[in-house]
Amino acid sequence: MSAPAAEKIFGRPESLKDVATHYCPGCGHSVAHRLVAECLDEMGLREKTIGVPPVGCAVLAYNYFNFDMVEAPHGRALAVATGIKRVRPDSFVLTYQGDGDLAAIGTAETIHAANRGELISCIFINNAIYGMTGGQMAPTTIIGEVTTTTPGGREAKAHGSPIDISRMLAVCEGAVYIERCTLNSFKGIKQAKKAIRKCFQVQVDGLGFGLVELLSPCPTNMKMSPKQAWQWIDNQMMKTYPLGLIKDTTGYEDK
Amino acid sequence: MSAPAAEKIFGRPESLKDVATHYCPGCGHSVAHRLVAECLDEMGLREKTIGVPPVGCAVLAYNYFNFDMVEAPHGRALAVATGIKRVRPDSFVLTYQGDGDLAAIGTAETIHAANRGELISCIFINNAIYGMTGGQMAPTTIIGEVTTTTPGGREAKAHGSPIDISRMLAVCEGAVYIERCTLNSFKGIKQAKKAIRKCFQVQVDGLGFGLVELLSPCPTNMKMSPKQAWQWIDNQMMKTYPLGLIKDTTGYEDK
Amino acid sequence: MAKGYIKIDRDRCKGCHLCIDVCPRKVIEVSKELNKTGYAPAQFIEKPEDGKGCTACTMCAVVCPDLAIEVYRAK
Amino acid sequence: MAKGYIKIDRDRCKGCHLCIDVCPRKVIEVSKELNKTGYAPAQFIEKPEDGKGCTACTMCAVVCPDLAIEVYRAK
Amino acid sequence: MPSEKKLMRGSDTLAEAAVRAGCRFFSGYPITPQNELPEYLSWRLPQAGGTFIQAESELSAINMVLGAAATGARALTSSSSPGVSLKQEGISYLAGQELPAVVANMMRGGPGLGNIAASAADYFQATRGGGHGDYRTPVLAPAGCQELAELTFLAFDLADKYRTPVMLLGDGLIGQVMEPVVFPDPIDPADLPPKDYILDGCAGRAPRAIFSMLLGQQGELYKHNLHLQEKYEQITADEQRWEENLTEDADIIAVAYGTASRIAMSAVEELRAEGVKAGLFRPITLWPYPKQALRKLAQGGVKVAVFELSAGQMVEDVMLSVGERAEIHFYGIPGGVIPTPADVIDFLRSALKGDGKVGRRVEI
Amino acid sequence: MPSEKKLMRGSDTLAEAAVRAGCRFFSGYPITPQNELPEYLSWRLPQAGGTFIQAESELSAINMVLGAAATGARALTSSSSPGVSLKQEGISYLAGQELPAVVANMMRGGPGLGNIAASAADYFQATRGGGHGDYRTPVLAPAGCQELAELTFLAFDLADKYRTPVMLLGDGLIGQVMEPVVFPDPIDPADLPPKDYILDGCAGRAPRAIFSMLLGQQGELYKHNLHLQEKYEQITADEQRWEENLTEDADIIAVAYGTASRIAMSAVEELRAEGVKAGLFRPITLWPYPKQALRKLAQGGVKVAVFELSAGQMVEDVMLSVGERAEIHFYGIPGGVIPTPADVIDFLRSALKGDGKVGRRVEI
Amino acid sequence: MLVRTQFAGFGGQGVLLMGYVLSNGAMLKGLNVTFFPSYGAEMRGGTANCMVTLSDKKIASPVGSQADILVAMNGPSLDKFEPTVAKGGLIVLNQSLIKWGPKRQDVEVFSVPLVDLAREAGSERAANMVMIGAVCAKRDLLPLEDVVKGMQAAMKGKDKFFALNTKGIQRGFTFAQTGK
Amino acid sequence: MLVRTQFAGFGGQGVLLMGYVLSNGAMLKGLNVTFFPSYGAEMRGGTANCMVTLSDKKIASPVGSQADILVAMNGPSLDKFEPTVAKGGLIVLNQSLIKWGPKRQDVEVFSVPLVDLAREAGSERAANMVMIGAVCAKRDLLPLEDVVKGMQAAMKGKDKFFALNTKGIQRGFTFAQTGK
Ligand SMILES: Cc1ncc(C[n+]2csc(CCOP(=O)(O)OP(=O)(O)O)c2C)c(N)n1
Ligand SMILES: Cc1ncc(C[n+]2csc(CCOP(=O)(O)OP(=O)(O)O)c2C)c(N)n1
Ligand code: SF4
Ligand code: SF4
Ligand code: SF4
Ligand code: SF4
Ligand code: SF4
Ligand code: SF4
Ligand SMILES: [Mg+2]
Ligand SMILES: [Mg+2]
Repeated sequence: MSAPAAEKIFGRPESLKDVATHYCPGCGHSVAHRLVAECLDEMGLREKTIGVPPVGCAVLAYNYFNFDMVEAPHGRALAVATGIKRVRPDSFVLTYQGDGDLAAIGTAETIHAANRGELISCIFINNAIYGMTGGQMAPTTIIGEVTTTTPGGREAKAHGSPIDISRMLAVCEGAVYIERCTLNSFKGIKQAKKAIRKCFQVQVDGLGFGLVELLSPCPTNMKMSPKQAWQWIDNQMMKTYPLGLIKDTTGYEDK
Repeated sequence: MSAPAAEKIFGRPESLKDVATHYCPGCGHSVAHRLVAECLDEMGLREKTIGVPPVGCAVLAYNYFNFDMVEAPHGRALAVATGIKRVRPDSFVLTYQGDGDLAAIGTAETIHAANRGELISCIFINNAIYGMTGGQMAPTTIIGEVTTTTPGGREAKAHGSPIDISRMLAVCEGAVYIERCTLNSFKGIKQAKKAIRKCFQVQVDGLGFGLVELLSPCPTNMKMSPKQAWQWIDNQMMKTYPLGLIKDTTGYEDK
Repeated sequence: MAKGYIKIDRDRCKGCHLCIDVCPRKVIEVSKELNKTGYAPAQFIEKPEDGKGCTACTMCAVVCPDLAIEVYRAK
Repeated sequence: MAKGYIKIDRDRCKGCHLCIDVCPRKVIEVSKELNKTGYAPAQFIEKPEDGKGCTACTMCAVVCPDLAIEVYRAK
Repeated sequence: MPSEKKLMRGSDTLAEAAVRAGCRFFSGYPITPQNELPEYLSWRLPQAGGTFIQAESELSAINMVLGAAATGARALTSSSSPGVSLKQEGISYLAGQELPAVVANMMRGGPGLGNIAASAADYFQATRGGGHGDYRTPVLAPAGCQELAELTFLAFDLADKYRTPVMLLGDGLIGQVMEPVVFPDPIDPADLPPKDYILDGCAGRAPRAIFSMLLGQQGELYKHNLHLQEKYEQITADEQRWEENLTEDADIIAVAYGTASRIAMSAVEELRAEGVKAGLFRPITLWPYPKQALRKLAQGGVKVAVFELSAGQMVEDVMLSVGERAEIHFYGIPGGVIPTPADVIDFLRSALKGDGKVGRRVEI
Repeated sequence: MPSEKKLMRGSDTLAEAAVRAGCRFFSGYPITPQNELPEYLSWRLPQAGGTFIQAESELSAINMVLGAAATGARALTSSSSPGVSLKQEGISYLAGQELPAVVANMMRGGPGLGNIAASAADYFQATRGGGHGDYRTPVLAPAGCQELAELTFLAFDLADKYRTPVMLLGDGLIGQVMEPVVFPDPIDPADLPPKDYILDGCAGRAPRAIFSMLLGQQGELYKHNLHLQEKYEQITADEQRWEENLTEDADIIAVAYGTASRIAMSAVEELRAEGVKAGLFRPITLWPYPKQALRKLAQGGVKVAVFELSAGQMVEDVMLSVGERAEIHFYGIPGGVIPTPADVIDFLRSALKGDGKVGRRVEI
Repeated sequence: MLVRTQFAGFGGQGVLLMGYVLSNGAMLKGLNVTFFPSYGAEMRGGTANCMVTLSDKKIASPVGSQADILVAMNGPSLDKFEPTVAKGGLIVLNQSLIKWGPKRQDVEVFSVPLVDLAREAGSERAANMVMIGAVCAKRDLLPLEDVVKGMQAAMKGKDKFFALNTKGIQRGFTFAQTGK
Repeated sequence: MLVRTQFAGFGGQGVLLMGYVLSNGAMLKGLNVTFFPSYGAEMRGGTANCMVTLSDKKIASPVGSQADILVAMNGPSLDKFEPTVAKGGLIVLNQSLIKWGPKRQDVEVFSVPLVDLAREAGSERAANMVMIGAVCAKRDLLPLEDVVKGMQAAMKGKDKFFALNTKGIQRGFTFAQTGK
């Protein structure tokens, strides 16, 4: 099927190694990885980047991303990243965190890094579940969602309500850009990439803390096909987590 | 100066032991203790109450309050209180926490207890400082405030901005009542008492998590006279932390 | 005659003097003698010069951090 | 003639079939043979029945989680 | 009436045994290899009228347990190595406040994130107190599901008896293996002896306070510590547990606990089949360590061969027990690799020969 | 050029020495009795072009240090007992990821909240790893401000040399006492040997990754652990430090470290003045423990008298060093009471007589 | 008597269930049994395995130096576990997926055309039941009725599968006993 | 020579500063010195104390079994520390606040009318300087100029107090040497 005079218009970004990942079929992590890599490539940041993947399904991200990385203990990504950025202010520092990591065990680290206005870009993969450990309730698990620790579905009274950490972070002065996007559609992915770029720009411009929340399918733990997982995000998850800009004090001209 | 036919109209509530406290002259903790005790008395809750003072200047509160209490490790008051309330849902459970405790080391515990909508009443003493350890910057320390770890005054860039944890908590579904009051005036103290009563009522009625934030003078660490400390709250602290109702989904008729 | 009076527990008082500031009738003053703990306590002026005296408004007691003040209303 | 075409890396493909769902031209299908890892990979339909074929819209590649698709535009 | 025999996974066994032992409160945070335990309790505890909370972190979990214990509930938390490290402050508080609780650690490979295979490298942490201050926690090390069920009951009993946190020390294998289990009779929490220190509201009595800060200038903390030490001496005197297998006539005695002891026992059996006089000493309480019992065996030229799923931690207790009374050899597998009986056979043979090929001789 | 002599508090000494040793990153959370240290660094580090961060917790602090260390900075965190318990997971990660850092613990009375007086009850935690997994950290125990200054330099050097977290173990007294100090020459971080593992962006080289998870089925974690153990053996062989005072002709040798050793030395001096042949053995590295050095002294009927500000922790290392070569006596003061030389004199006298009146005989 | 059986294959092949059925059957027959599954991240990448140990005496180690029987449901599993089989042991192969045989000469090899047999039993989804039947029959681990009892215990509450599964187990027994 | 001096009093009385001045003076004179203050929560409730140890040899313990000198700035401090003074030791009293004497008979007692002397020196705020001067003179701990040097080192940057403080120290010396 080779055509002599064809132009490759979609291929692998340099910031991503040419290896297979361990992610399950249809997993949003894989897509998010690519978007991050594409943005770094396009912005020429790869060689300045230090990434911090904490524990979660993406703990092995250092096997896939083609730049410097250090594993953080579960929940501590933003503390580790703070140490890095303060020592090397010229580096581009990003964390790549799951919802359990960022909004449960790491709540304090997340909020205080944002509150300090650390010049860090945070990619927040909200799949409403603890992926790596096998599908327990996450702080972001939505009401009614069945998980291995909410076998009857999450109930607000017994298990608490899904946490909207992005909106909480918006209260922090130091957080200047927060947007919620999704990875369950072509359009969503396109928009997610725009948001990631903008988030990175915020750090490059030294404005403050930036975060992009990505609604992300975890077909394995939802016990769904990838397609069903996409639909579930549309029909269920977005009700709890409406897409859109949550905070923007960057002063950038709209895009 | 004894007058035969005089009526005592202000005295010690039963929920407070008749002992001297270790608090410094003019300290807001002492006032807050009394308000809590008065409300418990008035609402007939003393014998059902279990209080949780974590580490901070009020760690010895069990020496002053006249009801059951358990010391919590620094920052963990709301986790300890959760354990108590879940085992004894008929008890009245309150935490009494400093700003360092509640909004720094205990951030995660605070947010998740609120988010779970635990039926707990939280008294939050915001004195913008770490009192017990000798005046280090607290998460709530305001911009420009001199502390032993911000000798040049707090700067947003280096130290982060003062955190408005009450507004963050308002994002949590489970938090149904949050109000900010102050202890630096007669009027303020009166209003604070009203808020505490309402907060307690929220628990009695099983509505969700309630919190009253009290701006509180720490003359010792501010290196001010009690009067100056009062003025400082008026002139400085309230700019960062405006008084008033922050969230109320109780549906109570106005008070 | 004064409508009320207060009792100050000298040895509970920590000398913060907030009561003195808030008293609308200015019927509280700083004692010249230190108390047991070494503070200069507040003391009630039973017979103020203007003859008006305490109204039992409780403001002093409400602001007193150390519960050193009891307020009585004359019947 | 088709404006473009795609290449699917059979062995990188994890058989999620999201590309098949999004392709507006329906020129991707499930392969009958499993790949090395045991998944049923997607495969490109070079010559679809309606004769229109791939437009190089990249939708399949954008949604592909495993970077198994490269898109080429005919020049 | 004991339950009927059921094939059960270790984690589920612990969970079910806890409920039957009267535990009515669990709080934990997911971590492999013990996730089945909270998953089981997430439906089982509510069924039994108890509370299951998935906490936002291990820190929160241990402190919820502290609160539950303060109100008198039998309370459990569970985790695996990194998560247990995070609980150390809380365990120290529980010890200082003299509150009973059971903490399960299904150890995995470390340090750091390590891996999720069975390991036993948290022995020091468990037996010496990874937290701060002079405290000790009884540590029970089951070697199989049936014993796990029984030791879970014991853990809650010891916790209440001595008002202390108790550790159940398992590992990835114990957590995951399935074996037939018969559970002891269930205990109704209402039938447990009342506790006179708990918080339940001060109606009709003076208020109580539970705390660990003792600032007094009269050495209050010192006195409290002497009290704790007396308690620990009592536990040391009364609560040592161990098992001896084929030790009477042994030329070499393997010392191992938990999963390692199972593997070692297979090795001992195979060696016996070949006529080698091997035996096994299996500590069940790691603290208090069955020091005298082991010492008694260390005589008459017997060799002591310590086998651990670690780089060498329990071996210190063996040295402190045996002293120079017998030759001590050590073989350890750190880092989440599960060895086979053949590895242990090689070790025991090498130790007997003294050729130093597998493991090493250790000396005080 | 060394500094001029200045009267300095221990906490300030550590802080100033760290800056002079090239430390450019500190993160910590307030806790008595070491608050002066972060307070000092809050102005001193920025002055030196470094970063001071008051973290939101000890957990965050140790992990900020992890990040700073990963980028190559000499990094310090400091706390006291409960706060150090919270750092245990992070320390285990640092060990697993082989990142250098210095962790200071100014121990206070425990367990739980305890009190803020000098104590030494975190010996086990420091020397055995309160965190999970098979790791060890070098532990340096200064006995005075001048030594504290020097050991702070050493701590950073050892950390870099062995790519390991190093603990500085002080206590409330060491942290608060003021003594004249002369600081060694300051080190410019730019002059330190380059580190080939750090993260500074992959321009012109392959990307690097720093991690501790080793899931591979080929025993990757096992191999990593063997590597770590080799390193620890190296440290054990090369880095033992101790001090002997009046031990040559001694009939009784006190063994004590840190603050306890100061008190013990006063006791020894007073006893010598009375003609009693007492001496002092003072371990400076608690891990690796100066085992052979102590053992060498344990002969000819000398008695070994262990004195600790705890209920008995280092005494295990003494037992493991001395074995049955000498009589070992122990006297411990747990819980934040500072004993006086007179207490130790009583103990040494009692141990000499063997009347068991103060302290107790311990035996393997 | 002490028999260790290693089951290995893809995640979707019901590998753990085979072990679980065998374990339950053995327990119900009064044997001692241990079942040790692979778990967690080990299972990512789609592989699964477990070791079942049966004995009439107390079982010391739930993991063995060697397996007496290896049940290999796919090629990679055969490659991985072939070396761990004891001399004279048995390797049972899923012939439908494994096209090449083991390299070992010192073991017995028994190939089972799983997919075909399962189809005969009613559905491809019964393949693992066919296999467990074949294995038990081949080495006389358990009589047919105990395997069926084990299956019923293992799948408690999923009664609707009992009939199909029983057929699968029977088909495996028949094949092992008759070679067809 | 090894002298341990215990300073004790209210928080506001400059107790720690006295010890710090003495320590600095001793160091500048070339002596070995340790200064151990009370700290943290111990200081709540308004009390403060510290122990200064001076020696021409290396100082072993910074805390002693006994104090050679006790400087008691108020009654409670005297009560608390009186028993810790060595036989034949010295107790220096702030006569302006302590109306009763120590119970001990085996120690020397030296009462200093601090407030009066400080006023004479220029201000009540120099009371602690008067005291340190008196103590140093009484037991010949340091010559006047070394105490002054110590004060200057201890109060580095606060030069405006030097003159008053020096006068205070001098006044203390004079009182100790002349009894008036
Ligand atoms: C201290 C600690 N606690 C728990 C774990 C186990 N653990 C690993 S990842 C994880 C949660 C993963 O969920 P999330 O952060 O949402 O990431 P995902 O896998 O869903 O992408 C947990 C609980 C751990 N490694 N360390
Ligand atoms: C784990 C731990 N870290 C630190 C401390 C020390 N500490 C005690 S109270 C406190 C902060 C007190 O500030 P806040 O909570 O605002 O209470 P306040 O004293 O101002 O009322 C700190 C840091 C501790 N006890 N435990
Ligand atoms: S478990 Fe979920 S989040 Fe993890 S790799 Fe699989 S699909 Fe992705
Ligand atoms: S230090 Fe501040 S908060 Fe603490 S008791 Fe004194 S005035 Fe109150
Ligand atoms: S307010 Fe109370 S404590 Fe303050 S001076 Fe008046 S009586 Fe004393
Ligand atoms: S009651 Fe009112 S008038 Fe009377 S003393 Fe108090 S403040 Fe003054
Ligand atoms: S989207 Fe990618 S991985 Fe999924 S089926 Fe298509 S080519 Fe395969
Ligand atoms: S590029 Fe567009 S048209 Fe072509 S295969 Fe992909 S989705 Fe279909
Ligand atoms: Mg997740
Ligand atoms: Mg505060």
